[in-house]
Amino acid sequence: MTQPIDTSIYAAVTEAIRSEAKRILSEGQVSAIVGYAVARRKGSAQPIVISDAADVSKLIFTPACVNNLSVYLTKAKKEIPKNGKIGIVVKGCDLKALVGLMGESQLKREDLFLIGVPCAGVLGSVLQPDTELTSDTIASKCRECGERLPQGCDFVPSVTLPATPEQEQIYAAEIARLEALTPAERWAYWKEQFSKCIKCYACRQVCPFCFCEQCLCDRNKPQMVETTPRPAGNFAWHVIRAMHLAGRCAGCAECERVCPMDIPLNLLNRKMAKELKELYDYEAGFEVNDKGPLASYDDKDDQSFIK
Amino acid sequence: MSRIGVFICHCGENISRTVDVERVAREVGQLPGVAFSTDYKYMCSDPGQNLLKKAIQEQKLSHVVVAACSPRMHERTFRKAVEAAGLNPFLCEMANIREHCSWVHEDKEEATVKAVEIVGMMVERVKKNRVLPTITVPVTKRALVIGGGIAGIQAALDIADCGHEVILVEREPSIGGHMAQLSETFPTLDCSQCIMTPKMVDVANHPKIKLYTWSEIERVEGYIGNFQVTIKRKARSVDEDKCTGCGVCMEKCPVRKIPNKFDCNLGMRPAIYVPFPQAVPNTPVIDRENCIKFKTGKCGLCQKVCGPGAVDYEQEDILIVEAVGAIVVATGFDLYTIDEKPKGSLIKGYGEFGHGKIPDVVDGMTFERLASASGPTGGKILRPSDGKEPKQIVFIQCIGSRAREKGISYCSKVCCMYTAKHTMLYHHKVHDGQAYVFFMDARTPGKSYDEFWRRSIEEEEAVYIRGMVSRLYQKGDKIVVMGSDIAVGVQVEIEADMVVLATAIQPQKGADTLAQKLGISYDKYNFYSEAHAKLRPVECATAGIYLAGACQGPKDIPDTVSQASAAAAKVMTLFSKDKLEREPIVARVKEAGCVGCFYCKKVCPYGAVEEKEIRDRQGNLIKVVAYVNPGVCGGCGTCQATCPSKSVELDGYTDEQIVAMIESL
Amino acid sequence: MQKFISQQNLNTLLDKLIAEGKRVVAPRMNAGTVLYEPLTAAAELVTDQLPRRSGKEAFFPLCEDIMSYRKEGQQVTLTDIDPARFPETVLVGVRPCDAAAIPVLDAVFSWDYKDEFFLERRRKTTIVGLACTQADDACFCSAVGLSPGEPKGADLFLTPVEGGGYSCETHSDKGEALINNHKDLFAETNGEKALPLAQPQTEAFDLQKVKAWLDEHFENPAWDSIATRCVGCGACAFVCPACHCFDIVDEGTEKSGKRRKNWDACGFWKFTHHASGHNPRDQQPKRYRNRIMHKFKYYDDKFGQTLCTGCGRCIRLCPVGIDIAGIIQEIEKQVKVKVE
Amino acid sequence: MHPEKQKHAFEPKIIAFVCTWCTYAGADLAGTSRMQYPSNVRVLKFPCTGRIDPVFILKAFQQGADGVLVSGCHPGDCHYIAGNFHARRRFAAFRKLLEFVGVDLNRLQFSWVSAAEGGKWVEVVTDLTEKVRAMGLMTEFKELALEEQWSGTIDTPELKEAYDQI
Repeated sequence: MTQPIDTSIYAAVTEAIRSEAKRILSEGQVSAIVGYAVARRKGSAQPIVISDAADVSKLIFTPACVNNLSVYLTKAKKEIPKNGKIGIVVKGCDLKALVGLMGESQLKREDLFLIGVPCAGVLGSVLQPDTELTSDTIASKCRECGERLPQGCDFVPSVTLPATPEQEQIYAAEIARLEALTPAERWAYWKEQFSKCIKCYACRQVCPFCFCEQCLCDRNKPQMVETTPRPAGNFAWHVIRAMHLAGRCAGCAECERVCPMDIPLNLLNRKMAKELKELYDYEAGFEVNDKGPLASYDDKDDQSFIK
Repeated sequence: MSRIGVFICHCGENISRTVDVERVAREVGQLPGVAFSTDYKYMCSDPGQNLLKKAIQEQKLSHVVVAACSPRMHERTFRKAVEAAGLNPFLCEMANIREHCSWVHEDKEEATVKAVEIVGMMVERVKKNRVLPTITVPVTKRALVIGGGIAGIQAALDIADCGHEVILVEREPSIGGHMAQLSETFPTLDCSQCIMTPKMVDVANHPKIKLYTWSEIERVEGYIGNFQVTIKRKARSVDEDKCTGCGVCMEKCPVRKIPNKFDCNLGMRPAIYVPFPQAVPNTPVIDRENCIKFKTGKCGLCQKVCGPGAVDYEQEDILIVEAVGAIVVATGFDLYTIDEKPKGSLIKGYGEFGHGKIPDVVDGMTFERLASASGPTGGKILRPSDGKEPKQIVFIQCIGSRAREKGISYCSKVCCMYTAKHTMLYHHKVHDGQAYVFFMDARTPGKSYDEFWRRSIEEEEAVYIRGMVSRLYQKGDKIVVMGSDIAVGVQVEIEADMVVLATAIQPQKGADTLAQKLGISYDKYNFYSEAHAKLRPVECATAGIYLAGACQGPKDIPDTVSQASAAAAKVMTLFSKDKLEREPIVARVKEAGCVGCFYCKKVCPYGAVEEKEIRDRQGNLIKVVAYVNPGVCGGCGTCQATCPSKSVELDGYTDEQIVAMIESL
Repeated sequence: MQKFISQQNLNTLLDKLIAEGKRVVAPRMNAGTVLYEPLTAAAELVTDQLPRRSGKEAFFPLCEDIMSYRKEGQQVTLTDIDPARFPETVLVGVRPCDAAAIPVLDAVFSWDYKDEFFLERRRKTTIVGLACTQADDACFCSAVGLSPGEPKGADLFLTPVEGGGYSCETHSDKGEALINNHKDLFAETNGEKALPLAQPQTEAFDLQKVKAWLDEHFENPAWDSIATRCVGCGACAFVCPACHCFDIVDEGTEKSGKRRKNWDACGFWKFTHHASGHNPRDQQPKRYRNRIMHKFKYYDDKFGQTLCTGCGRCIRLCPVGIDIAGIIQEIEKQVKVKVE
Repeated sequence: MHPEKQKHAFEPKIIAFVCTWCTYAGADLAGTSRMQYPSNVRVLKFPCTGRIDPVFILKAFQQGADGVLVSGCHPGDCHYIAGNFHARRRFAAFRKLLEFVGVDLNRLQFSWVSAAEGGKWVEVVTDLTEKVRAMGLMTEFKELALEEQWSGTIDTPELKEAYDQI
């Protein structure tokens, strides 16, 4: 049954973001702020970088503010000024990516001014941004969100988060469904999904952790992955990407949202997160500077799969 | 286009019996890039090698594949031959068609097909091989020895006797370590001081040894052959150059009642002191925490009485930097403190044995000081509580050791022997006394060790009770020790005058901090890890750092001295050449692609990855990338498998080479 | 020629074509996504959604082999692809924005180099267009001189009529041939009333003025504000009916492999990356500028046409909400400001 | 002298990635001891299992391997201290991923084989070969490699035949 999601606080959140942005820009605390702004289509929002206090009225927070803005602070994005402290508007899920980036020497906490957003959820798709946020249209990641109120930010608007209705955890259910299939059935499922891939690399480009200057898949000596968007190359690309994100991806699900071919990419990432949680009791995005489960070991690690 | 030469060896009949070598030579001769292929009876023989060299020159070969035995057998042989013919040795690969093919298959057709594929795979690999120059690293022929116990002293003397300068750093005011505290040593019962002090003096007088006591390692930078070590010389408050060691200051010091750590707190010392009379250097140090001058600003007596004017209250800690090429770590051990449960430690205490509560329950080292002629009782065994001679004494072994439930599962190795020694010393000094020993089992491997242990029972009348003590409590001036004799199956109760606990050996406090400064690994107990338990027992995985003595694991004196000399020999091996040559199988960073996530650094077992700044011509920082120090890299390649963008590459095992092999199959 | 075909007869037509061995490509559902793909049965046809990718794929595949090589011993064998072997294709249910792009692409593929891979497929394909009855606020065909009922590019154009079925209008010999070969399935028109067509909301652009501004403003700070947020993926180019850049790659092993022609996108950093390491379009705004320039200036300079048909796919699918229609509107505003 | 070798209709292609210090040496020992095992395996030598990139496993399957073996030093025996510990985690995760996308894990074997375990090498290789032989050809990746986007397919039997040989 469709249930409405209460987003009435977003107006107050928007106001609070604007006044804090104005303060830190005019006081010179930050050189620029990465946030969300209104766009042309009805109900839509888009990322924006402002560096003038006069522009703060452009900033908003609405259910269409889906982007994980932390991608703009990675080294892959050279367009954002890196001089001085940068302000950034972050939802709880986005903050986990920032924490990961700090642990991977990509960002320093002292270079950031974090404007945390109390978040009741955002849309799963903004193909039609003028959509009401309900238990049907909310992003799958928001259904299992445990970080509606970001922790450790420099500023968080003081509003009370409304209670959100209990929602079905789509990823967990879908992973369980796939796990119950035979290998051949799973193969068929993913083959169908991956075959749609057109190698537009939107998944890679929006991913905060795909910050490599030269992606493994862009290298040709040797060619590790076929670059042609054929089923074989697509399969290899998505498997390798999931492996590279294992233990790092904190589940912003941007890859899945932006995929023009609707490939359920975050399912792979959630599956890996689930396995690493089970194997090594590790969850990404909570601690800076830890080595991560695949850069560390314990001599007692499970090896029941090794003969 | 490559001009690859392929040489198929018959290995007598070892290969040719099951592999049709002519056919292999013919078929691989058809592979793209192969310019020459032949087979020969014994490729490793002189004529075989000459055939190879001649072909390289006459056929102008660019790469070579020798299909023969395992590369573990003859790779070096053929690479040398290739080098002699003017090619870089790393342009030669071996295809293993003996151990992995002819010897394990019987069917000639199958084995031949497999051999063709194996050779084909190596042909594709060798095409991607690059010229690798041998890596040379300059060597500073000076050594640092950390720790001035018997291990450090032995290593320092051996290296210095070879003519190399040694920096010996000791944290305490004097060298000597634990061995200087011992009374007699097993299994010969020679006096520890008598054999130890001459060596200490040798160190002090050695022209090649620079001794820094009352000093600690602050920072270690660099790598094998080229370390820069920052040493903190703590303020001694006495000028070592001026002091003559006359001792007047110590006599006049008004503070006299400070428990002396060297005597396990049984004896007392003044605030300006040397820990023991034979100390090296014989220069006192002021204990600033207890000195009236430092506490109140008054007194200053020692300075007034010092003839040479050596006492200097203004002295400060200073940092000095020494360049060395090798480091010997000999930080030794500490005894398990049984009444303490260090916070966060995985080791639980042994409060139930009364240590720290019952004054006459002492540890083995305290007993050594009581038995020592230079100790606080002048060698008389007297109870700490009332100074009476104990007539019944109980020794309990394995306190801490081999007790998994208490957090230590290892055996401390020396306790069986020193307890046997203690019973003898006791019997020699208290003729009418009786010694009891509770033990799990007696471990006496070592020359004359078991004879020694038996003597303590058979001649020196010690009563050994196999079993563990369950309870121990003070009753009047006696200590009641209750335990079980599992050999007989009865409960035992002894009213003892004194109890001696053989407490476990642990690494020195702060061993982990020092390891982190050195970049060496350590186990969960903080014992330092050797590179290989069997074959590289004195080397750390970190090149240029060596281990001696109990810092690596519990050891007795002979083992410690042997290991110290072995470590010295390793240092001397390193110092025997001006430059260190190493196989160029090392990781290299492709800086253009590196984004500085430092996953490589996180997984490198050798600490070989450093951070390097890339700047433009104006000096602006562009980015920070990884840099692999070729002197330190061990060549495992874990960094490359971990690097998301493959911006670090292990020479000799590049992705290109491996993918070429996979694609050939 | 004007005819009528019922929905049922359209289905029969498609099934017949399939049975004849023709490749019938039309919008169909593939794992939850509507794409132009070969139908196995007419029932798969989806008419109420705009496919995610455009119809250009029928002529300019996502990837295609153009040659193969094989090494045996010292011998190297090369095999060329013979375009004569491409299958006869009927492309059905093509939206006006997709169909209109195809004649635009003809210009570039038959320019100084005749791309037989494109042209042969073009010759062998009949395009059946379909008018739109729905539009969203990303649609802007009407702003670039087209409309939801525009038959440009279609050989046969279908308009849904009240009570079901379509009125059919031929626009080429191919279209007429399709009807003539299946006469029994088409009826004469009988005053059927077309369903109301969609009405995209975006006002028509003054493309000449936009081009005039682009002519003058290769360097302009506006590019930064437009495209700083571009993340450099190829989604916009790959879903676009008019983008046609491709990359030629050799893929395979030492022994054998293929030379392939793959879609490329000017948004990728690698697009202009030189072997030397230098990249003349070293920042994302410069790459995005090229996309706008190519669509509204360069293509016009060279072929007198605009390389955008207003399908709105790039607007809907841009991960960061870059809105090409909005950008053109902003440029128009700039022009007006200048005039005033 | 030897029993007649059984001929099989299908001989799987097995690719083994092994470390040089333990498993490669163990395989050498099997040879020195003249032990016998199926000839299907092709051994690729690495300095350490820590060097083995999951991509190689994928590549091996894509290149037509029916079974893949990854083998290195027992825990604690690594010549490079910890390479095999890192590998253990990496492959624990990677196999879960492969399983999730539908690769039958019976085709992927991991083992620790020391330099002294020639017998174990023989056992591991023989078991994997027999298991994979019973499973038959690994068709998934091979079929995938032949699949084209519909728009790129060519309707020419002669060319298709030529391609199928590639």
